[in-house]
Amino acid sequence: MAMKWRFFRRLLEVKLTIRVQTEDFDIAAEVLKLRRGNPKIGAVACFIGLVRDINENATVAEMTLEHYPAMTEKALTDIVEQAKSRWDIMDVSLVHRVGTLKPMDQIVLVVVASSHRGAAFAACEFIVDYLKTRAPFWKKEKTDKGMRWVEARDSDDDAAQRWH
Amino acid sequence: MAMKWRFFRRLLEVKLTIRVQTEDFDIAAEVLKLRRGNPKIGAVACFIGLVRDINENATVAEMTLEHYPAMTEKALTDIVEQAKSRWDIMDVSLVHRVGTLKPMDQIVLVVVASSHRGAAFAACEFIVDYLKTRAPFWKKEKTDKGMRWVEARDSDDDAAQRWH
Amino acid sequence: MVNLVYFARLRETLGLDSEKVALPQDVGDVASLTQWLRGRGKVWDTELAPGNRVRVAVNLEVAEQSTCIADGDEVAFFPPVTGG
Amino acid sequence: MVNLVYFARLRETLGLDSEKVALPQDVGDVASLTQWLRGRGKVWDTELAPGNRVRVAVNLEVAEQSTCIADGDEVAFFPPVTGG
Repeated sequence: MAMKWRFFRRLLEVKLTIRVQTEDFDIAAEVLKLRRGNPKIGAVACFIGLVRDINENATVAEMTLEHYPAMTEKALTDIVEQAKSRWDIMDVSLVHRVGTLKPMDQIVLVVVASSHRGAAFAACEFIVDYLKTRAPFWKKEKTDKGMRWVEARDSDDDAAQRWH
Repeated sequence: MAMKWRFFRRLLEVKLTIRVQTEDFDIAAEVLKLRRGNPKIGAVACFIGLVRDINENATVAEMTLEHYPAMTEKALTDIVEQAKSRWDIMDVSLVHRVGTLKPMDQIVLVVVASSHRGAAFAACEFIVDYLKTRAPFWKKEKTDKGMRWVEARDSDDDAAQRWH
Repeated sequence: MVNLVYFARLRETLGLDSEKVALPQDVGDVASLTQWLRGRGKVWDTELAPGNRVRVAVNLEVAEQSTCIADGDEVAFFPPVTGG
Repeated sequence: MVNLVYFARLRETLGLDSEKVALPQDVGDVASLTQWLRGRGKVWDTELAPGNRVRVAVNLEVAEQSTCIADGDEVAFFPPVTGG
């Protein structure tokens, strides 16, 4: 899965960048791309998800992320459209890695820019919660107990539910 | 005010970095410093505050930030200690600039690392809300209508209040 | 013909990542398609059993048991997602 | 002696960033210190008036009107903060 896959889209006035890639990403470059030239942005909220070395009581040596490419664009765009309809946000950037990753590697980045911090924080957390329950990605871990697919956690569903 | 002022402190097991400086900061470097070598971190939430070119209906050409140095360390440490007592967070990094800044310049960075995203988001937003109402920083704007001190907004107090 | 795709644990246990099938007359929604696939027996019956939290998407949208399926659709079967 | 420090708009309008003062006998808390400083008249009276949302910190901690002030303390006067 050595693909690099990306698309850009304008949702009304929101600039949306979504990329799914095997390569690592540079937080500062992503934030800069988002906010460059826009002096209306007063707040940027970011989330970075990382591979931990322990999960569900097993030591994780590496993890492989698989996704459903055709559905990913649609799922992520829907999530961002929902965020956009709820909060006054300007730009969103979302980068998700696939392929094989090791502990401490970056998995996902969500960046939301807005005039004010309340909207930036809320939309960023909303997108991450929905991403974890709606976007078609799956993790498989190589642990000291063998290979295993990561099980979805009910706490993720609960986190997404609270936005209803 | 060409000072660069910093301190590091360990609050129980939380690693806390606080810097007040005239220089700009590099988000990626700050995040990397925070999480380097710690495979227990699964989530990093960040906030970046930026200078906007319009505030309260006036065009802002530049802004000057003043602070009360002796109190800043204490105020910021208190804020982070409170966050630490409420959420299971691992590391916090807080960089606040002082001196003269222009629209699109970075003002403040708050980075919170945790095992899980809920704690990282909540603590990051809590710290930003409290920073805005408790830390002794003041902004003076040079606008098309002249120089003026920025007035505190009630919405900031409201944002801080909801954490009670 | 309908395009069926399988992901993650389901892809591995079923030993298949996609297939094109002609639907029988009486298969018109997610529930009846699932029932029909379970009729293949063995891992199909086990993996697609109701207790197994299998998720279904029809034409890239998350579907319910009652979601209709027609010729030309793409139907995906997968476990609850675990990205992010 | 007590160290008084002023910030932001207050520093500018009062024309002073710090001063050391000997407190009169009857000045023992934030309220009486403020009252005493207002007695200097002019901008002091205007700037430190109750409607003006002046914040006070004693020894680097946000203080109330009733917070005690003793010899050797540092008392800061400033407008509501606007950082971040």
